[in-house]
Amino acid sequence: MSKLIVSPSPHIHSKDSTRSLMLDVVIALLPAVLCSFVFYGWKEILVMAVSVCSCLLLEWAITRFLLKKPSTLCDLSAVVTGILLGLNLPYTTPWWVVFIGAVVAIGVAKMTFGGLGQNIWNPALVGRVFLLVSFPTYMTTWSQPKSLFGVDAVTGPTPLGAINEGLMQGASVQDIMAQNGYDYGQMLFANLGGSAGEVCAIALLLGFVYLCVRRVIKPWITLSIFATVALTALIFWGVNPARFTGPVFNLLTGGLILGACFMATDYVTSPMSLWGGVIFGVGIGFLTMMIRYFGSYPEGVSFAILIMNSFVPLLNRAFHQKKFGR
Amino acid sequence: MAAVSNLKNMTLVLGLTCLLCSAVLGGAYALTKKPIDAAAVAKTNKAVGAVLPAFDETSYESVEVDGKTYNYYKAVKGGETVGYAVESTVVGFGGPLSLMVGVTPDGVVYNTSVLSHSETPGLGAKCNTDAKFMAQWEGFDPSAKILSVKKDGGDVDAITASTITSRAYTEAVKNAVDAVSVISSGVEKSNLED
Amino acid sequence: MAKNWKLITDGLVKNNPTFVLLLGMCPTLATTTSAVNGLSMGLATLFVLVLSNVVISLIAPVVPDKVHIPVYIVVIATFVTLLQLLMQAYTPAMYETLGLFIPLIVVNCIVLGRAEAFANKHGVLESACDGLGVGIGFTLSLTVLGLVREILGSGSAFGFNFIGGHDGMLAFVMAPGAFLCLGYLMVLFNKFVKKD
Amino acid sequence: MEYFLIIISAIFVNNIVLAQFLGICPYLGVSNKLSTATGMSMAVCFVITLATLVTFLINKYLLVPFQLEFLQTIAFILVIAALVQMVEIVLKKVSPSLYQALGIFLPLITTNCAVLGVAITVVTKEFTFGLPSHMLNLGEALVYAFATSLGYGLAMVIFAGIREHLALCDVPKAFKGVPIALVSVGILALAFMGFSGMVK
Amino acid sequence: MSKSTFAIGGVHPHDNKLARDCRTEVLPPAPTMYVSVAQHLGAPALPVVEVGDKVKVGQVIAGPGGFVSTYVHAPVSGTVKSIGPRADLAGRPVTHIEIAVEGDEWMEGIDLSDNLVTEIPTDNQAIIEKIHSAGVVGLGGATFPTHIKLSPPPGSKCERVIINGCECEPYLTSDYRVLLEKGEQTVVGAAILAQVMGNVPCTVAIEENKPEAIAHIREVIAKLGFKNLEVMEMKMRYPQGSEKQLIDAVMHRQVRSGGLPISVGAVVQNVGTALAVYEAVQKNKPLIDNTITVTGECFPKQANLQVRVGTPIRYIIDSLGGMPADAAKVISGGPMMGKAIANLDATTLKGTSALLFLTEKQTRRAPETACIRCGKCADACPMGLEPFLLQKLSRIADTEALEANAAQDCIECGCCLYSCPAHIPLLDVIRTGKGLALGAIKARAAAAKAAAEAAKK
Amino acid sequence: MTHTVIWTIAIITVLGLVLALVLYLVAKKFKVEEDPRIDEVEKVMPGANCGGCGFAGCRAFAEAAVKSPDLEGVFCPVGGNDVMAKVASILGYEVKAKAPEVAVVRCNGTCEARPRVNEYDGFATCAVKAALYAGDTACAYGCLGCGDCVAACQFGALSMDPATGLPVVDEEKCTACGACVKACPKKIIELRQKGPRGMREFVSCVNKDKGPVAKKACANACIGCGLCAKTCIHEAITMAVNIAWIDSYKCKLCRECEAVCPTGAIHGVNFPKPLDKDAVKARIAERKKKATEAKAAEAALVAEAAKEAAHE
Ligand SMILES: Cc1cc2nc3c(=O)[nH]c(=O)nc-3n(C[C@H](O)[C@H](O)[C@H](O)COP(=O)(O)O)c2cc1C
Ligand SMILES: Cc1cc2nc3c(=O)[nH]c(=O)nc-3n(C[C@H](O)[C@H](O)[C@H](O)COP(=O)(O)O)c2cc1C
Ligand SMILES: Cc1cc2nc3c(=O)[nH]c(=O)nc-3n(C[C@H](O)[C@H](O)[C@H](O)COP(=O)(O)O)c2cc1C
Ligand SMILES: Cc1cc2nc3c(=O)[nH]c(=O)nc-3n(C[C@H](O)[C@H](O)[C@H](O)CO)c2cc1C
Ligand code: SF4
Ligand code: SF4
Ligand code: SF4
Ligand code: SF4
Ligand code: FES
Repeated sequence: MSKLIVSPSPHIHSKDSTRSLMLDVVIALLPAVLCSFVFYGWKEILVMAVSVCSCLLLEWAITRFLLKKPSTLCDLSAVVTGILLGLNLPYTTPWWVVFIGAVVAIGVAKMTFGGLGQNIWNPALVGRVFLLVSFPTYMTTWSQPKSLFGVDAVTGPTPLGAINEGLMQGASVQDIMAQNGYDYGQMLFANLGGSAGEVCAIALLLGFVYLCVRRVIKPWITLSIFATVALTALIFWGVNPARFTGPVFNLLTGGLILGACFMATDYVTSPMSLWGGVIFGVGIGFLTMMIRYFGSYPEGVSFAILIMNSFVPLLNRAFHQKKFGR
Repeated sequence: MAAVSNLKNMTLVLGLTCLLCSAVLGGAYALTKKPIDAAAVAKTNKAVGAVLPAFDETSYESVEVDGKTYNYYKAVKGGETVGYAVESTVVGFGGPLSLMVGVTPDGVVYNTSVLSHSETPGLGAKCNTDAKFMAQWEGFDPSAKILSVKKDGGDVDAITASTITSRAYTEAVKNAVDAVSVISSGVEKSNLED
Repeated sequence: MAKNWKLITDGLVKNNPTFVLLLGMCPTLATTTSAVNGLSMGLATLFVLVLSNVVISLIAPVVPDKVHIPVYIVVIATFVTLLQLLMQAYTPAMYETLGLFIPLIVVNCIVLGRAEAFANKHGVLESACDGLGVGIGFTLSLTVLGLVREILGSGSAFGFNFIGGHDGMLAFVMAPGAFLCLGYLMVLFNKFVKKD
Repeated sequence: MEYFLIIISAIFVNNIVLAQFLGICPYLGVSNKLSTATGMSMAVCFVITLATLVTFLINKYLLVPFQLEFLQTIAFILVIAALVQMVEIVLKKVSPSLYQALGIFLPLITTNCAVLGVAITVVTKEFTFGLPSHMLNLGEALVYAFATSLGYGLAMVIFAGIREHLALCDVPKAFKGVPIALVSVGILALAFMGFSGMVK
Repeated sequence: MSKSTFAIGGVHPHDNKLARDCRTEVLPPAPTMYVSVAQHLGAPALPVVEVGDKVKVGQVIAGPGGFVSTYVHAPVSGTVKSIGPRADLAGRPVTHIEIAVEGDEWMEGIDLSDNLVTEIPTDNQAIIEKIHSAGVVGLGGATFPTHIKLSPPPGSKCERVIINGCECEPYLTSDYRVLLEKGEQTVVGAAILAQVMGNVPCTVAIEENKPEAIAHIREVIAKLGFKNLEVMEMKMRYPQGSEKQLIDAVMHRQVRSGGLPISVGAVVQNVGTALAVYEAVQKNKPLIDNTITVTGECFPKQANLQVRVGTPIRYIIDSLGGMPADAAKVISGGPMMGKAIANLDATTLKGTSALLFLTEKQTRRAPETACIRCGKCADACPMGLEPFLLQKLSRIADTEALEANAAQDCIECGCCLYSCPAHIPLLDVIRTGKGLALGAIKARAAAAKAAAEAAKK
Repeated sequence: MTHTVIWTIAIITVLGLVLALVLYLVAKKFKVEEDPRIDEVEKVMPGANCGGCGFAGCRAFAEAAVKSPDLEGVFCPVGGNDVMAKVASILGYEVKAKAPEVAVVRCNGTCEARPRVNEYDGFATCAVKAALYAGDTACAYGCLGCGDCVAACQFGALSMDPATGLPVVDEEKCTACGACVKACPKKIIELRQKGPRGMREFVSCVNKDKGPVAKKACANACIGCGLCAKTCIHEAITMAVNIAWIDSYKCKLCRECEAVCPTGAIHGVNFPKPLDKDAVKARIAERKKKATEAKAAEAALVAEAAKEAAHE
C-alpha cells in the first residue's frame, strides 16, 4: 500500500478551474469574433492574431524572465485579454500598434501588478485607451473594408463619431441620423463602423447569455449598465431630442454591449458583492452617457469602465455579502 | 544653536530678513524691468510680425462685431496701415482655440498663427505644426476662395482626421476677416466724415 | 575636499531627490515633457537650492526657532522671485513653458527639506556642496525622465526628431505617461543604479 | 451654471493631481491608508479655501494697486505659511478632536504645492468656463479653490482604496511601494482623461 | 408543505449515495478493542477501571472528566489489558483502554429484545439522567454531550426540536438506513426529545433525495400516532444538515453570531442521536455501537455496518475484503467535513459515521493559483462570509480585521474551498484565522469577566 | 521706479513683521501644554515633513516616538539610524544587554531516521498541518517540515535542509528574537544560551512517548532512558515525561551525556574537536571506578575505624 494522503476537509472539489472559466469566456466571444472576421475580412484576422499572440508571448516572457515564476499561460486569461483587445481595435490598426497595445495591457496593466488577479484595471481596456490616447489617428480613422466573404459592409465614421461631429457643426441629432441612414435593425445585426467588437450586437448578446447560463458571470452588472444608459438617455433625449441621442441608439452603438457584457464583468476588476456590482454598473452607465453627451471623446464605455475600476476597492470595502444571522 | 524665541528676536529676525530680501528684490525688479518689458514687446512684435508684412509700430485696439469684442493690433508702416493682426478665439475640439490672424486692409489673409489651443496632440494640435495646413493660409483670399473645409464644400484642406479642429480654425479666420471688414469700413467711414 | 566631493555625489545616487527621497514630485512630473524642459527645470531648482542653502547656512545661527520656517521661506522665495525676474527678462519662452512650476520651487520640498535637514546645521561650503549635489541629482533625474518621455512620446531627443516627423506615443507627453515613466524608471534606478 | 462648470472642471476634468500635477508628494506620501487619506483631504480642503481667500484679497487690495504682482510668490507663501501655522495652533487649543483629525496633517500642507499653486493660478490665469475667458472674481475663485481641493480629496480617497487593496496583493517585489503607486496613478490619470473636453 | 432550504450560499456536489440500498449488517467485535476516552466534545473521560479488570458490555469504564463530558462504556466483555496513550485517527496520542474480548456478556438491566417500547416515561429529569449515564453524545458530527444540550440554560425556551435527517454529505447513508430500518425507534426517540424539551413540536428534516425515508417516517408517525411530530422534505443542498442552516430552513430563524440554537428556540439532534436516546431511555442500553457507512467507488464492497465503538479501522477494512490498491485517502466521515485518517490502526469512535475511500484522482488537490476574485467562494458560503478576504487576512494574521469580517462565524463546511476555481486552500487558512478571531473574543470576554469581578470586590 | 522699490520693501517687511507679531500672539494665547520631549525630538528630526515615516510630518513623528514604549515601528527613513539613535537617547531608551542566546532546533527526525507513513496534501504550513494531525511520520512530536519558523524569521537565519527535512539555524544571522519559537506549533525551537565560543550541548528531541514507541517512530529519538541524567555530575540534566532536558546555565560542556546517549539524541555543537566517545566513556568508567574505589576505600576506612574502635 502506498502512503495515505492526508489533508484538511473538504476532500472533493468542483470541476471549475480558472482555465475552464476563461475557456468559457473565449467560447462566448467566438460568435463576435467570427462576425468580425466576416465583416472585416483578413485584416481583422491579422489584428486578432497579432493581439492574441503578443499577449501570450508577453505574458510568457514576463513570467519567465522578469518575475521568474512558473508560466501562467495555461490559465488562458491572456487569450481573453488578447481577444478583447483585438475586438476593441479598428481592423485597420497596424500590427505594431496592436503590439504596443498588448505591451501596455499585459506588461503594464497586468503583470506589473503581479499578474492574473492582482490588477486593478481591466488590462484590455488600459491597452485600448492607451492606444486611443497615443495613436488617435489610427484609432479614429476608418476606411472601406475588404470583407473576407464579400459581404457588403457599411462603414464610415462610427455613429457616435458622426453624431459628435455633426453636433459640433450645429446639426440636430435627427438630421444626422437621417443623413447617415441609421437604422436600429441594422445596428442589431450588422456593423456601422467602429471597432471590430462593435460589429454585431446579437453575437455579443449570445455570448452574454451563454456566460450567464454557464454561471460564469452574474448578469447584475451588465443589466444595471444597460438600465442606466437607457434611463439617462431617455431623460436627456426626452428633454431635448435635437441635442441628445435616444436610448435605443445609445444601447446599440459604440461597444456598449461589448463593454457591458465582457469587460465590465471581468471578475478581477469588478466588485464582488451584489450591491457593489449594481453601483459599479450604474456608475459605468452614467459616466458613459456623460462622456458621450459632453466629453470630447465620442465613445465613453472604455473610460467609464476604467474610472469605475478605480472605485472597486472602495466599493468592495463598502459593500459586503449579507452575513448569516447578522 | 538657534537664538531664543522671544518676541524681540522673532520680529527682529523676521523683519530684518524681510527687509533685506525685499530690498534685494526691489533692486532686482528695477534692474530687470527694462529687459522684461523689452521681452514683452518683442513677443508681441514677433507674433504680429509672423502674420503681417513688415511694419514700424503697432497699436492695440478693439472692435465689436455681432456683440463679440475682438482685440487687434493695427500695424503701421510709414504712416500707412499695412494690416490688422486680429486675436480670434473659437471653440475647437478640446477647448478654446485662439489664433492671431493677420489680414491686410483689402481683406486678404496675410498669415495666421496659433496663440493657444487645447487640441489633441497628434490630431488637432497639428494645426500648429502641420506645414501643409499652415501654408494654405498665406495669402488666402476670401473673395476668391470659399472659407470652409472641403468636406463642407469649401476650399480649406483639413488636417487628417481632425475635421473639427480644421473647421474651428477656419471659423476663427472667418471671424477675423469679418472683423477686419468692419474695422476698415469704420475707418473708411471716419475718413468720409473728415 | 573629499568630504565635499562626497556630498555632491551623494546627491546623485544615495540622496537622489527624485528616486530616493521622492521629493519635488510635482515639477518632476509636470515639466518633463521633453529633455530640454526637464533640464531647464532642474537648473532652475539647482540655482535656488544652492543659493538658499548658502544663505540659510549663514543666517541659521541667529534665527529663533519659532520663526525659522517663515524666515527660510522668505529667503527661498526671494531667490525664486529673483529667478522669475531673470527668466522673464532673458529666457521668456522657457519661462512660459515651465509656467506655474517656477514659483512653485518655493514649496518644492527639496529646497526647504535640504534647508532644514542640512543647511541649518552645516557650514557654508558644505551647504553649497550639498545643494549642488542634490540639485545636480535633481537635474539629472529630470533630464533623464524628460528624455525618456520625449523619446517615447514624440520620437525625438533634445528636440531632434528621429522618426521622420511622425508622432510618438502621445500618452507619454501627457499626464499618464509622466507617472508611468517615473514608476518604471524608479524600478530601474533601484535595480541598476542604487543596487541596495 | 457657471459655478457648476467650475466644479465639474476642477474636480474631474482638470483634476489637480491627475491632470495638473500639484500636491503629488503628500498624495504619494499619505495615501497608504484610507483613514489618513480622508483626514488629509479634509485638511487640504480647509487650507486651500482659506488660503485662496486671503491671498486673493492681498493680491487685489495690496499687490495690484501698487503694481507689485511680481511679489505674488513671496507674499503668498509667507501668508500661507503663517496661516497654516496659526490654524494649527488655534485648532490644537480650541478643538483637540478636530486637531487630531485634521491638524496633524497641517505641517505637510505648507510644503504642498497645491495650496500655493491654486492661490497663484486663481489670480494669474484666465479661465474659460464657456467663452469668453476671464479672470475669476472672488466668489468664483473660492468655488474653484474648494472644488479643486475636493478633486484632490477624490483622487486621494480612490487612491488610498487602491493602495490598501494592493497591500494585500502579490505585487512583484521590485514594484512594491512607490513604483506600483506611480504606475497606478498613471493608469488612474489615463482613466480620468475620459473626462477631457466635458468643460471646454 | 413545499420543499424548504436555507437562505444563502451552499453547493451541489453529486450525492454519490453508493451504499443507499445496502442493509445494515452487524460487524462482530474485533479480538482486541481499544476504547478512546476522548469520544465527545469537551474534557476527556477519566478511566475508572484498572488493568486486569474484567468488564461486561455496557459497563462504565470511564467517567466524566468535567462539566462538558460524559461516560464511556465497555463495548465488549473481556479483560482490560492496558490503559495508556495510543495514536488516534490523526496520529495523536490519546488514552485508550485496551480490552481483550472474551465472550459477549452484557450488563444486567439492558433490554436486548427487539420489541418496540412506545410508552415514554414522564419524569423528564430522570430521562435526561438516563441519557447522561448512557453516554449519549450527538452523532451528527460534533459529538456534543446530549444531556447538556437537553438542559437549556435558565431563561431560554425551546420551541421546536428538529431531527436532522438531512445527511447532506455525499456518500453517507447511515442516517438513511437508520430511518428505514429503525424508523419506529427513531421516531420514539424523537418523541422523547420533544417531550423532554417541554412537549414542543418536532420536525424530522429529510432531504428530497431520500423519498423512501420520507414516506416511511410519515407512515411510522401516523402509525404510532404522535401528534406533534412531522416530516419536512428539504431541497438537496449542502450544508443543509448544518445546525444553523437547518434551523434557518425549517424555522426561518437565523441564529446570531456566537449564539446557540436554543436562542432561537431550536434544538437540533441527529437521527442517530434520536435512536441512541430511544435505546438509552427505553432499553437502558448505553451508546456502545453506531452505524457506519463503508463506501467509495474504489472500495470493493459498499456497506452499512453496525459497529461497536473501539473497533480498529484496519479490522473493518479487512473484514470487508481489504484495502483497495488505488485508494489514496481514507476519510472518517463524508468528503466535505470528514477527517482524513492518518493511522489505520486507530479505532472507531461514537461519532464515526463513515469510512470513505477515495482515489488520488478524486481527491488530490490541484496546485494553488492566484485568486481571480470571481466571488464563487462568497456565493457558496452558507454563512455569507467572504472567504477570499478571510484567507488573505488569515495569512497576514490580522486578527482585528478577521473578527470584523466574522471569521469566527465560519462553520468549516468547506463550500468555499470546494468551489474555488483557483484551488486556493481557503478553508485550511481560514481555520487558523477563525482560531485567531475566536481567541480574541474569548480573551476579551475573560478580561471583561475579570474586570466585572474586580469591580464587584 | 524707486517708488516701486520702496513699496516692495515696505509691503514685504510690514507683512513679515505683522505676521511675526500675530504668530507670536496667537502662539502665546493658544499655548497648549505638551510633553517638552516632543519638541526636543522634533528638533533632531530632519524636518522635511515628507510623511515618509508614515506619520503626518516630523512633529507627528516626534509625538508618536514619545508615546511609543519601545520605538518599535517608529522609524524615520530620511534621518536613518543616526537620527533614531539621537531620538532614543533623548527618550532615554537603551539597548538592553542580554546574555547572548541562539535558536536551537530540538528535532533530529531526519528523513532516514523517521520514515514518512503518509503524505500531506493541504496548505503547506506547520500551523495548518499541526491543527489537522500529528504529522506524516509516526512521531507525533517531531518537526512537520513546512517551515513556519523559516517564514517567521525576518533575518534569514533559518532555512530548510532538503536532505533532512529539518530547519537549520545560521548562528551568525540569528538575533535570538524568538519569532521562530512563537511560530513553531510543535514547540521544537528553543532559545538557548549561546555558550562560550558557541559551544553548547542540548537534547535534540521533544518526543514524549515511552522509549519503545519513540524508538519505533524515530531512530534518533530521546527514549527517556535517563542515562545522561545519571551520568551528569553537574546536575544539569532533568528528566520529564520520557524526555531529557539540559539546563544551559548548569551545563559545564563535559560532553559525557553526549557520549552515553544510546540514540545520539544529545547534540554538542561548535566544539573544536569531534567527540571521542570511547575516550569519554573511558573517562566516565575511570571516574566511576574511582568513585567506587573511593567508596570502597571509604567503606574500608570506616570499617577500619569501626574495627579500630571496636578494637579499643
Ligand atoms: C482621442 C481622440 C482625440 C481627438 N482629437 C481630435 C482633435 O484634436 N481634433 C479634431 O478635429 N478631432 C479630434 N478627434 C475626433 C475624431 O478624430 C473625429 O473622428 C474626426 O474629427 C472626424 O473625422 P474626420 O476628420 O476624419 O472627418 C479626436 C478623437 C479621439 C478619439
Ligand atoms: C457543514 C455541516 C454539515 C452538517 N451536516 C449534517 C448532516 O448532514 N446531518 C446531521 O445529522 N448533522 C449534520 N451536521 C451537524 C449538525 O450541525 C448538528 O451538529 C447536529 O445535527 C446536531 O445533532 P447532534 O447533537 O445529535 O449531533 C453538520 C454540521 C455542519 C457544520
Ligand atoms: C462550548 C459549547 C457549549 C455549548 N453549549 C450548549 C448549550 O448550552 N445548549 C445547547 O443546546 N447546545 C450547546 N452546544 C452545542 C452546539 O450548539 C452545537 O449543537 C454543537 O456544537 C454541535 O453542532 P454542529 O455539529 O453543528 O457543530 C455547545 C457547544 C459548545 C462547543
Ligand atoms: C467574465 C470574464 C471577463 C473578462 N474580461 C476581461 C476583459 O475585459 N479584459 C481583459 O483584459 N481580461 C478579461 N478577462 C480575463 C482576466 O480576468 C483578466 O485578464 C484579468 O484582469 C487579468 O488579471 C475576463 C475574464 C472573465 C472570466
Ligand atoms: S468553510 Fe467557512 S468560509 Fe468557507 S464556505 Fe464554509 S462557512 Fe464559509
Ligand atoms: S472562489 Fe477562489 S478565485 Fe474565486 S474569489 Fe474565492 S478565493 Fe478567489
Ligand atoms: S526567528 Fe529570531 S530566534 Fe529564530 S532563527 Fe530567526 S533570528 Fe533566530
Ligand atoms: S521546527 Fe516547527 S515551525 Fe519549523 S518546520 Fe519544524 S514544525 Fe514547522
Ligand atoms: S513638489 Fe508638489 S507636493 Fe512636493
